[in-house]
Amino acid sequence: MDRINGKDIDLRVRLGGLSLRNPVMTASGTFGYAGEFSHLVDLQRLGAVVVKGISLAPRPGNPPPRVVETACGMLNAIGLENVGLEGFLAEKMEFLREINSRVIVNILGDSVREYGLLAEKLTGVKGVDALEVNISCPNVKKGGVAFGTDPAMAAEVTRVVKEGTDLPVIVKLSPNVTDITVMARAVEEAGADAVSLINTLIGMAIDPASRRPRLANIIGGLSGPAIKPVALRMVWQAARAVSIPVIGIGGIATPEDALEFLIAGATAIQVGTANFYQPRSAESIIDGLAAYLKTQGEDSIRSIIGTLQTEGD
Amino acid sequence: MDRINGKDIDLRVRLGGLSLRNPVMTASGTFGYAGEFSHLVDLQRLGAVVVKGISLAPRPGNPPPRVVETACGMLNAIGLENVGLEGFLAEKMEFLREINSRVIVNILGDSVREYGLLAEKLTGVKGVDALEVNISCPNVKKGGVAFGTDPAMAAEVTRVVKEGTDLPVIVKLSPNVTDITVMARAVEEAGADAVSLINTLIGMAIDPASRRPRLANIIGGLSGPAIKPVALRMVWQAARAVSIPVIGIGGIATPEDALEFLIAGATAIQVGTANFYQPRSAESIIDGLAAYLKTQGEDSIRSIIGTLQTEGD
Amino acid sequence: MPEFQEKAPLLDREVIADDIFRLTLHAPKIAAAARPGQFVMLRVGAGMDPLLRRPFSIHQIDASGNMKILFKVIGRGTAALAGVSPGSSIDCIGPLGNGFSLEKKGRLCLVGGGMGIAPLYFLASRLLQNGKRVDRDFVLLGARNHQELHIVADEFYELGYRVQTATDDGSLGHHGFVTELLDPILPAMERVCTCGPLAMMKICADKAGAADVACQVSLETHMACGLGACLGCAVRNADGGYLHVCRQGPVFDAGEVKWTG
Amino acid sequence: MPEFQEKAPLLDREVIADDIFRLTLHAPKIAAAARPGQFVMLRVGAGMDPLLRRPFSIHQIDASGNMKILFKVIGRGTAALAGVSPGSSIDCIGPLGNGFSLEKKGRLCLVGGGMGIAPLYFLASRLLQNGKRVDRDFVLLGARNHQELHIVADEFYELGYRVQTATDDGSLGHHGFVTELLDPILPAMERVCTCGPLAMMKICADKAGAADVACQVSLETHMACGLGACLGCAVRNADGGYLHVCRQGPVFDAGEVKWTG
Ligand SMILES: Cc1cc2nc3c(=O)[nH]c(=O)nc-3n(C[C@H](O)[C@H](O)[C@H](O)COP(=O)(O)OP(=O)(O)OC[C@H]3O[C@@H](n4cnc5c(N)ncnc54)[C@H](O)[C@@H]3O)c2cc1C
Ligand SMILES: Cc1cc2nc3c(=O)[nH]c(=O)nc-3n(C[C@H](O)[C@H](O)[C@H](O)COP(=O)(O)OP(=O)(O)OC[C@H]3O[C@@H](n4cnc5c(N)ncnc54)[C@H](O)[C@@H]3O)c2cc1C
Ligand SMILES: Cc1cc2nc3c(=O)[nH]c(=O)nc-3n(C[C@H](O)[C@H](O)[C@H](O)COP(=O)(O)O)c2cc1C
Ligand SMILES: Cc1cc2nc3c(=O)[nH]c(=O)nc-3n(C[C@H](O)[C@H](O)[C@H](O)COP(=O)(O)O)c2cc1C
Ligand code: FES
Ligand code: FES
Repeated sequence: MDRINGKDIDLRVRLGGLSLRNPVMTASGTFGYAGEFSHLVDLQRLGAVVVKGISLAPRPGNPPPRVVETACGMLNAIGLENVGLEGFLAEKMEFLREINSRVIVNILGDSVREYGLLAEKLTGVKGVDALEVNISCPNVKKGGVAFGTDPAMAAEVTRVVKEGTDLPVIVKLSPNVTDITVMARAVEEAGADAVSLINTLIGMAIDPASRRPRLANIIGGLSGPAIKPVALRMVWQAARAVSIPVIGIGGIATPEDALEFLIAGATAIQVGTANFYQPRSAESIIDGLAAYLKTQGEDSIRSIIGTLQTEGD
Repeated sequence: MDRINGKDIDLRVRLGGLSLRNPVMTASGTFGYAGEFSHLVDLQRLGAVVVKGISLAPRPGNPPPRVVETACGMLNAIGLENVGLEGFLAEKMEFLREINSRVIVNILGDSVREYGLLAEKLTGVKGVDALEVNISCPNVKKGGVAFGTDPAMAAEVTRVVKEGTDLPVIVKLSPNVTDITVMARAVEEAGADAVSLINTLIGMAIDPASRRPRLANIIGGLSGPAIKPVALRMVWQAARAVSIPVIGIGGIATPEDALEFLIAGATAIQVGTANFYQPRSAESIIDGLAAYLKTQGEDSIRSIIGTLQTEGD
Repeated sequence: MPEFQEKAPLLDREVIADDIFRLTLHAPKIAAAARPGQFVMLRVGAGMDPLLRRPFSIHQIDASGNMKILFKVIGRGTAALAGVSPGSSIDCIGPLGNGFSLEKKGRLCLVGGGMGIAPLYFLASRLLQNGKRVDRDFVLLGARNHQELHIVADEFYELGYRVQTATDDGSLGHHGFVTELLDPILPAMERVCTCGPLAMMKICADKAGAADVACQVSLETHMACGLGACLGCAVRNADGGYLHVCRQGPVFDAGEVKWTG
Repeated sequence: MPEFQEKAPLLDREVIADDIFRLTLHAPKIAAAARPGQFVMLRVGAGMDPLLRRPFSIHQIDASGNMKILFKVIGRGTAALAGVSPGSSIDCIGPLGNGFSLEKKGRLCLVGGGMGIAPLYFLASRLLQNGKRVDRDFVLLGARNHQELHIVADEFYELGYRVQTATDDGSLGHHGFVTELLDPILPAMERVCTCGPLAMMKICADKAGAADVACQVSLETHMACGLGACLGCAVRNADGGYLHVCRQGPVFDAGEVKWTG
């Protein structure tokens, strides 16, 4: 139960085997390993924290510049810099175990085998509540793109991860595809417990004065409010295509944004870029969801999910 | 030559058989049939006007609401409302012949045959300088989407249009695909004289209070500055994949925006949504391109096209 | 009917109620060309968000090229507009749309609800200027409360119209709907012009229809351009087709419109 | 090192030059925790565009919880910031980053160029507060012209430092690069702290290196979060890896940084 004037407003949701105290998570790569926000955000209020994508070996990431602001959005080409699995377990898990929130580990690999190994090694680690499989990051030339845009490869990764773990497995989809429902169904059939979407759209920016790309990597991932309409459309399509829970991501910054995704059929949502410019976004969304339920005369957030009215005129 | 302090700054570009006094056009559906802007814009300064998409028979369009504002963008689901070919020829062409600018007619059909008929009937019409084939509009369930996302169908439409006309044929691509280069190459091989991209991304918005979609059509096309990074990336990819000219479209509102596309490899650009909120955008872009050339010490816009520097660090 | 784009200096900003403001803009070209019922598209804020212009009725025009708009804060655009301080300029496009009939003959009743009163004042004053006899014409104005209404109601009164008011809270005039004031008056009228919430205009249209009185209504709808280019401002017409509010309207004969809901 | 988020009332806004402004913000928590060289992330504008916060060095702190920032208008964010009027509040997160060494021993030379002078003032005043002897320490300040520099240069002078200036147009002090002032001074120094354009800091670093004088530099880079979360603020380190400016910096020993270009 969420604390709001002591009212019994029930924000709990269930993602396959994973129950959350509310549907508001922080998105991978936008909330570090949670400690970065510990002075600004009441971490234990969050439905879950999804940590920065972890690979087997540490990765240095891309050369700078890595970020650039765009109209109501930003491009990033971080290049999946991360401390690597061992570093993560040694340096980050201790803190994460203490935050009294669900911890979902986002994993990425260059090969199916790496995904499988990551899943195995994270299984049984105290404090890890679920895995989110990043098959969609556009920044690394090797692997990333192909897994996320080819349904067969996405299914293969899903299967191998599922074989390697008994943790709930969320597969995170790339929006850079012709038909998101094909991808969603492919990973559902391969055993995914949930899908999350969207990862970033691939974009680019150029500095006319120097005639150089603004990102050293040339292209990068577009995130923020600019992409919300695309994300919402894909979530709505995916939610109608699969029967596993869908987690909505993309430009969510306010309670109204979150509600759009829940109404479209998302069981939970993730706040990404908004953490950067307004670290308390997730908390204010949690408050706003509870307030909305009151005005709608509902007592459970679950009665909002997927209630889009499309009939009539 | 463009008029700027009498300087010999050469903004002319060539799209296959079509020469333009400058690379700045207005995008289909955002500039009506030009007359709507005649009191606000000096039409004869424009490189070209692309008129609202024309179908064989008039179309009433979608029920309202048809437009909704989003973060740095807008969604539209006009539903390809248009006066139809006969109405266009009878009511609109006379004015368009007088504007002393290139006129490109955007065409759309429900079948390959309709595209072919439109091409035939527009050929030889005085004042029509080129055709732009809209295979990408996401608003009409019948046809639209499939042509724009299936390379074989896109090629088929292109071939039939080319057979029906000796006008330069520009094929307008949809961004809602996994790999834009596949589409660009398919229509190039089928004979397109140029490609233009991007049409709108498919998006959606919901009103949480009513739990209804904000567009009666549920989904609509996202345009405006929000989509510029995606458009620019696709234009860059397409320009490297094909050898026909590429026309850049998507969120262009300022000279800097236009330059990004030209530097990325576009031979010309189209201004869309910006016409709505700043009708003089195209004119100010033309002025800005000339001014940029001066600061760069170049005298022709053609020496800017495709000059993105990606080597080194 | 040419339209103009002007960077109009903001000369005055009146706070009518907590969330209602009246701006005086110096827009001489637009003011000179404007007819009652027409509107302007204003660019609010400097950045790309909010992106689109916002439509506002032309509320008052004076001989020195000034134009007033009267508006309520609804969302981000109107909030930004309310924050503009005198001395700055606002980018305006107008005058747009068709406008009300300026017929001088016959008794007329203007019915305005909420911000729908804005264009009616311009209509009322232009009719007077044009030499219409207005002392037997009615102006019925509805709002939430006294604060929202009294300033503009007085201005109508000063023109010489018979002004009646209705408020939701009874703090000025009739306690109830403005349309309830229509019944005793309607039989003597030849025309009704109304602007305000759709439900209110529908009641006006129904009553006028039943009494066989002509009725013009001014519609609102989301607009991307205001120029007839985007085709975004469609509303259904009586025959199942569409009307485009920005060019064919915003003023329509009540019979042209499909009244749903 | 906790950081805080405060809605800081804007108490004062000074126009230093056409495009340079100094804001006084009441941000007591940030001010109390701040160390010289640290920065704040400010939210500029209310809407979603510009989207990201902007980083600014903490320029001055006083005992009543006020914090000054000194900035130049570069683009949309700083333009919006320059337009904020006293009485409004600005959403601040800070203090962020590591900060300069507060070593009291040894002679010190501060070298600031352009807006790089901002954090150096906080450093200079804090060192004095901490009891450092500063009358043999130098402050070398460079800018485009007199107007940009003279107010802040005077403030350094009042602290008791030996202040030398250089301007591009010769309107104040040395006509030329500020780094040219370094040569005669450097041999007597134990440490150099510099902030300003990269090219300027590189020259400082090179000269300091050649003279075997310790050198701290404060780097700028695009930042999405300032909190260590986005990993967007990477710069190359001397070993070919990356440094994260927001958490590991913005202040680095010159030797840690890879100096390109
Ligand atoms: C012809 C015409 C004349 C108008 N005259 C007036 C007037 O004189 N005074 C006044 O207070 N209001 C008037 N309106 C309504 C006014 O345009 C809206 O209140 C305003 O656009 C809301 O903008 P926002 O950013 O504050 O709201 P938001 O809800 O944030 O706006 C989001 C989008 O919805 C559109 N929108 C929201 N509400 C309306 C609405 N009621 N009508 C049309 N578009 C809307 C906005 O233009 C914008 O594109 C008029 C509308 C039209 C069509
Ligand atoms: C640690 C740190 C301290 C700084 N302290 C000061 C200071 O005290 N005074 C001052 O005037 N400036 C300072 N800057 C630079 C200042 O942050 C930029 O000038 C400002 O962000 C430009 O924003 P804009 O919207 O006006 O420019 P735009 O060019 O429109 O900004 C677009 C994007 O680029 C980023 N950006 C542009 N220039 C810079 C830059 N030089 N450094 C970092 N990001 C940039 C913006 O933050 C934004 O994300 C500092 C930068 C950093 C990293
Ligand atoms: C700087 C940055 C880093 C990211 N890193 C990751 C990552 O490591 N793994 C991942 O699955 N998604 C990553 N993402 C994608 C986000 O989790 C999210 O899917 C995307 O940003 C869209 O949501 P938003 O618009 O709310 O930011 C990253 C996004 C940003 C902006
Ligand atoms: C209201 C509206 C109507 C449009 N109608 C058409 C159309 O009829 N044919 C077409 O090919 N594209 C149409 N488009 C797409 C634009 O031409 C353009 O490709 C797209 O809006 C992206 O550019 P922008 O971001 O500059 O608007 C329309 C766009 C808008 C916003
Ligand atoms: S608002 Fe664009 S056509 Fe009417
Ligand atoms: S700015 Fe985000 S990690 Fe440094």
